[in-house]
Amino acid sequence: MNPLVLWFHKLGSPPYFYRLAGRLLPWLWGLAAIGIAAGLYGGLVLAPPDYQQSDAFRIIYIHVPSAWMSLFIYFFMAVNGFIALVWRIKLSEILAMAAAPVGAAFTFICLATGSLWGKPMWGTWWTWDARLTSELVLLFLYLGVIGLYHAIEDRRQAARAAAFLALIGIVNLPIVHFSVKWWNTLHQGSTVKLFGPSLIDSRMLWPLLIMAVATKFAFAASLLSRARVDLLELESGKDWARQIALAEETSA
Amino acid sequence: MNSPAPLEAPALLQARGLAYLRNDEPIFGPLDFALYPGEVVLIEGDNGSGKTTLLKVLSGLLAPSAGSVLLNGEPLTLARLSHQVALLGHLLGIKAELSPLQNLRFAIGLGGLRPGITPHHALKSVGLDGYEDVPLRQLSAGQKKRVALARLLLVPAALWLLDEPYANLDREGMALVNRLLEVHALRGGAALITSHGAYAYTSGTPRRLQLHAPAEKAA
Amino acid sequence: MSEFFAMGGYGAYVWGSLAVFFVVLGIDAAAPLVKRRRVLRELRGRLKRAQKRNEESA
Amino acid sequence: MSHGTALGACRALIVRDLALLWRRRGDALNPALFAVMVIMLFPFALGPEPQMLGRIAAGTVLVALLLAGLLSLDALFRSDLEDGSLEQLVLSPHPLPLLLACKIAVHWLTTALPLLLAAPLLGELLFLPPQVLGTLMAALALSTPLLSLIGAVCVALTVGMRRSGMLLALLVLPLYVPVLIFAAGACDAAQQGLPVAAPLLWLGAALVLALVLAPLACAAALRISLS
Repeated sequence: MNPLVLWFHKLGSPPYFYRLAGRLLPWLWGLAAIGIAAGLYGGLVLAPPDYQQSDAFRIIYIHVPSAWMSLFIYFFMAVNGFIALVWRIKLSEILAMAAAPVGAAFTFICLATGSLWGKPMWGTWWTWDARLTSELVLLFLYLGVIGLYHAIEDRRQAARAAAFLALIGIVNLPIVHFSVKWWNTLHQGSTVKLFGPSLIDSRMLWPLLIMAVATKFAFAASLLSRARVDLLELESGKDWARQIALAEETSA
Repeated sequence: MNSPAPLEAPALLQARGLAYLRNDEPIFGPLDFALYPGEVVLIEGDNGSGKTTLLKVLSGLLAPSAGSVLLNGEPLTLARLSHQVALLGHLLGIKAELSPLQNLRFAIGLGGLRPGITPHHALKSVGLDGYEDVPLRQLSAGQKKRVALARLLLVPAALWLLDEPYANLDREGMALVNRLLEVHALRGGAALITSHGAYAYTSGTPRRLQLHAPAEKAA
Repeated sequence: MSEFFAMGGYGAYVWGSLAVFFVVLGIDAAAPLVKRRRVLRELRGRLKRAQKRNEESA
Repeated sequence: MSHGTALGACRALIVRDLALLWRRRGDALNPALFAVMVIMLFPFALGPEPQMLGRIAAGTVLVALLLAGLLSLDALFRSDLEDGSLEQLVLSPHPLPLLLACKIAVHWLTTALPLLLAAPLLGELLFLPPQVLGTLMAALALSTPLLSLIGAVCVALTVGMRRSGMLLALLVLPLYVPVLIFAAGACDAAQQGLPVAAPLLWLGAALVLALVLAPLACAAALRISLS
């Protein structure tokens, strides 16, 4: 068999995935920490202040990567949900459901920092700006997926139902974005742009890119550590899970 | 289990390595058995041995975790649910607000009608003539069960899957179930019925299929 | 140095955002660890109960 | 053997659901009653000035009807699940999406249509400007079936849960946002004397799409929930 296909089969085996994820985790957390430290140092210290927004613009180093992550994770969740529904792969169910809380966390960060940015820039904590409003709807979509997942008793059935909802959500998301944008022009909302044209200075740009990469690592680390635990819970009847439980006890 | 009497006709229903897992815990299986026209097979087992789940899998309501179900030699898939299976579950699938006649008409619309029988006939054969237009709400539990049995007579299904058909019935009602099963078997139909053993199909000696609750896995 | 912390008068907002970021990600990272302890504890409890049952029946 | 046709099955289903509703006809007016009561709260909260109420009338009626529809959604499969009819429906040899489409249609006819008929009255209570009424009715006629269709998919996902009310709202409302925006946008345009065709056409397009896709999605969701 093709070695790549073989590797995928192996990856689908819970104990193998559990061990592999366990070995990757320290590296992922480490890379995330280094990346976030470097990105924030570049963003908060090295980058010059924006000529319009002065130092307040530095919030973008958190706000914008979080916004990217909120969409990226939703997409990741939907793709895994699709795989889980079509091919009934257990690992995909688990990955999709493990991604949801991480995505909700980034969406929340994006909303909170957007609000913290809006206060000095627009003078209010909240504005019905198209981007923020879509992000709010996105948060509700995440909460719906998480809520549905936890409301159903059978774990695998719950994962399939929530994955289905995630797929409906991904159809809905562009429609929401489009409609909110249209609605925004209708009501002549605030027009202050978060991205000024000034964001071309490379000293401003590279920390943003580093943060974008670092948050991906943070997501991967959180995802794998969640998936590991969920797998352990789901497979608690199996031998390998018992051995881990017993090994932990003797070491603890 | 005993191998069935050698019959030339193809198996109406065949299960191969059939198993169902919930949360990775086995509910039943793996099971191998075949059901031929004219047979009534009794599924015995304690509470929690997966009788109801087995019927749901055989009807196509649940997808098996392993193995396959063949109906007349062809795989049973959701897309090709046939007119050949009728399921009578714990929930009877009848509306308390409607009359027996209304309920049966709906069942016919959904499942088709066996030739040579009318809803009135069916109600008569389950001993409910005179109750055609009484809302089910006013009938007893046993009478409701009889309405559900009348549905089986009407739809053209060759395979009956009956979950605890004797529950809620008096002695006369149980005899009625047996009579219906006999007629159905003579007509070339087949039936799988579950029972936890209190009262069972008595005419002839039906084949039995024993389900055991899966052993506690911690052993 | 204090100028750096003041962030041109926007210190509360910038450092507030940073705090939100780290607090939320911290909770996100801690949640699976807490759940892991609970899952393992339950699993061990189940194993102990099964063992006890086995000894009794033996 | 007479196996019956898919059309026959649809007819049987519609006849049965209508007969059931006739038996419970007292409940049919509840959503409309709820909408009237919600509308009644607004003058108390905002004061009775006709000008102010007239400005928010269309949007308020839309939201009240949306919430009333949400309230009645829960009942879509509830009784069928409880008495086992839903299993029989899923086991029927006829295409499940088609049967579900019939069920949703009956549900719309009996819950949303009374609301639709009550809408002019509700508008009158809030001093809805007369030139908006036509647009409001058109927007409601297009958006209420859309809401029923989208809602049915989410109900199918939560079917079988005992306390699904709050969760259902969480699942449904984000999906309702675009519908509400376009319906309210049309009314807003009418109020300002602008052309209303564009948002109404968007709603119409969405309705056509939902008519095709929602029953399919609903059937898939139901199969997941019943497994």
